[in-house]
Amino acid sequence: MERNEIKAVIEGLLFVSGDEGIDRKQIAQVLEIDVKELDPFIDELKKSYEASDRGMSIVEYAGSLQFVTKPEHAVFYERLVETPGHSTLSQAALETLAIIAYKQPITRSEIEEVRGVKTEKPLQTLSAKGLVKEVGRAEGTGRAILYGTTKAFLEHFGLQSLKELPPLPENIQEESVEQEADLFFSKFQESLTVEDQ
Amino acid sequence: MERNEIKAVIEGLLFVSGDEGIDRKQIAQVLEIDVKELDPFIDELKKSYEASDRGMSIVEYAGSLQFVTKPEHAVFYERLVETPGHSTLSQAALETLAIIAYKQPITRSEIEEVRGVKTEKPLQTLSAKGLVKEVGRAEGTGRAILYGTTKAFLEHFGLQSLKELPPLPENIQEESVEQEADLFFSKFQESLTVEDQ
Amino acid sequence: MQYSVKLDGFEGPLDLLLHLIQTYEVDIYDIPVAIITEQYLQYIHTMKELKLDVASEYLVMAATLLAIKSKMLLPKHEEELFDHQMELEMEEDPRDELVRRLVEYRKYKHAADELKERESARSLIYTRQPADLSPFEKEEKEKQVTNVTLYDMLQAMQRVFQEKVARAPKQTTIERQEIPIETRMEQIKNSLLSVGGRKKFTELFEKGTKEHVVVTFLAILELMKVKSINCEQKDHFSEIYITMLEE
Repeated sequence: MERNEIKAVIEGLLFVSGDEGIDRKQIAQVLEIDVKELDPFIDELKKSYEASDRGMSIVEYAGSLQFVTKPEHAVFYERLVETPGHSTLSQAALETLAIIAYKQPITRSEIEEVRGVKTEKPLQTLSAKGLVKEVGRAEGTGRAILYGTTKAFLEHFGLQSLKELPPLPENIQEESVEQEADLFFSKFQESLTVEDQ
Repeated sequence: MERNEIKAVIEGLLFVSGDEGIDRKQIAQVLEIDVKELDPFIDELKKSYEASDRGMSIVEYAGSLQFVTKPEHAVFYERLVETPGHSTLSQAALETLAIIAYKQPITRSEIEEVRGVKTEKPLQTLSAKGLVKEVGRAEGTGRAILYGTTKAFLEHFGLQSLKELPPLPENIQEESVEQEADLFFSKFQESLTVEDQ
Repeated sequence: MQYSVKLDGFEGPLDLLLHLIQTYEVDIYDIPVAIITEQYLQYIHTMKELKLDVASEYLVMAATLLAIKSKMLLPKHEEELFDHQMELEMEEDPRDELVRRLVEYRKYKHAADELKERESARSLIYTRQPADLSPFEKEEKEKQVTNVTLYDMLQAMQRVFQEKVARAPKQTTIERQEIPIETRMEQIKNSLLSVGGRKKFTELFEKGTKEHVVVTFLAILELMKVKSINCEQKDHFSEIYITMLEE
């Protein structure tokens, strides 16, 4: 693999892994190179982002690398948040809200199971905005907090009650049907190959 | 404002906007400069990302600028399990979408007339995926829902605007296309013929 | 056995007709109605054999085809009463409406293919979700939520499930026990032999799992192909019997 390509893919990996970040081991796995070989590339990339004409920098928290915006540009992001048309809930918060709305009462670990990622921050945001609240405690050990939506949630979305939530799209189930169809065809093609032998 | 800073903030804005993208007007508002002044900066940024050691490129879909990874690196990102692949649409959904894209605004019964089959489910799928939406009501009795494509449609197919849709072919010379279904049926019919003997 | 899944591979009667026109390499503007109708009906018949749900649209089209066919067979001698020139200008070809629909449908089918290509090109590029900008919100703004609709939330839910599906395969495929078709073919032959070489088709599908049904069905097709078994059915919709053939 060429040096330039390695550099480019590391940059792309940092970009696609978003707020979750990515650790060195994962990067090395994707590139199929040794973790130790990564260091000079990452150092070089970090350095190139330090320049004053660059908008992000690379930080490493708990072994996880990620792009973050630069503190000196904070004022611009504050303005962005205020521009008309900017949605005030992050995608993560929206997803979390949707899951709570449809599956309440629900614990944080159950939400995380559906989303596949940590959900602490979105839950904080939603609580701060008064859209979700603690509605009780789960049975059993730990007695985890159960979350549900609030009256403000209903008001915001113009709903009389939770019953007015639109039904979940059917194609959420459709995905599994398609997998079955795939199974069928892969089997079928397999049988064709057998026949050719 | 310094040139370097403008460049840096544009990069940062593209980064934080992710797949939602950001349009030139918003960027100009955040920077408090005139939209026309942006062009050289955006061009410069685009160009710097074209280098072979860069992982992203800047594209413009539906009037929004966004960072995307480069297609030639797709194989590496696929190795990251957590990254969801683009879900692809079924044939029924694609046909329905094609009819809506070219004939919008259009009612469901008009779509069904072209396709010759019921189109309720594909329409539901497309709405749920946010690729089509209700754009009004037809005149006359029943006041049927009129459907049109959305911004997400443009994004899904990487189009800048509806004008970029290829013209509809007037006369098609179809080369013989082998279909899985055909293989299937010929197998089955063959077996029926065997049985008839 | 309900395989109304996309097994038939056709998007409706028009799609099936286009397929036949292509297969028999006939001119769409001059369709040999008799041949196409016959083939069309055979497909419908096959679908029924497979106990597929044949949507009513297919049957409506079958009726249309038969109507066109009979119109085209109308006795020619009546036409002699008219001036030949007149007739060419006046008389409408009974196929016209169908041809118009087929040509129209074909345009969009083609457009759908183009979209599909674009979609797969698009699938090679990756992006990221917008960053969480809540740290940049001013305190007093924190309570406010604007520009978010129910529709956005539904979209978000959709996305969650898509991602869940995208994550899923790595966890599930390993635990599935695959039955090789060859194994199932042997099993079917043995089970036929054990009852004297003849069995009801439906008896081979006793184990209800989807994979078992699929594999069994494919094994039967394969056995027919290599002429190890024979299938017979007395009347439409009656029981199909599988018989072992001499090896």
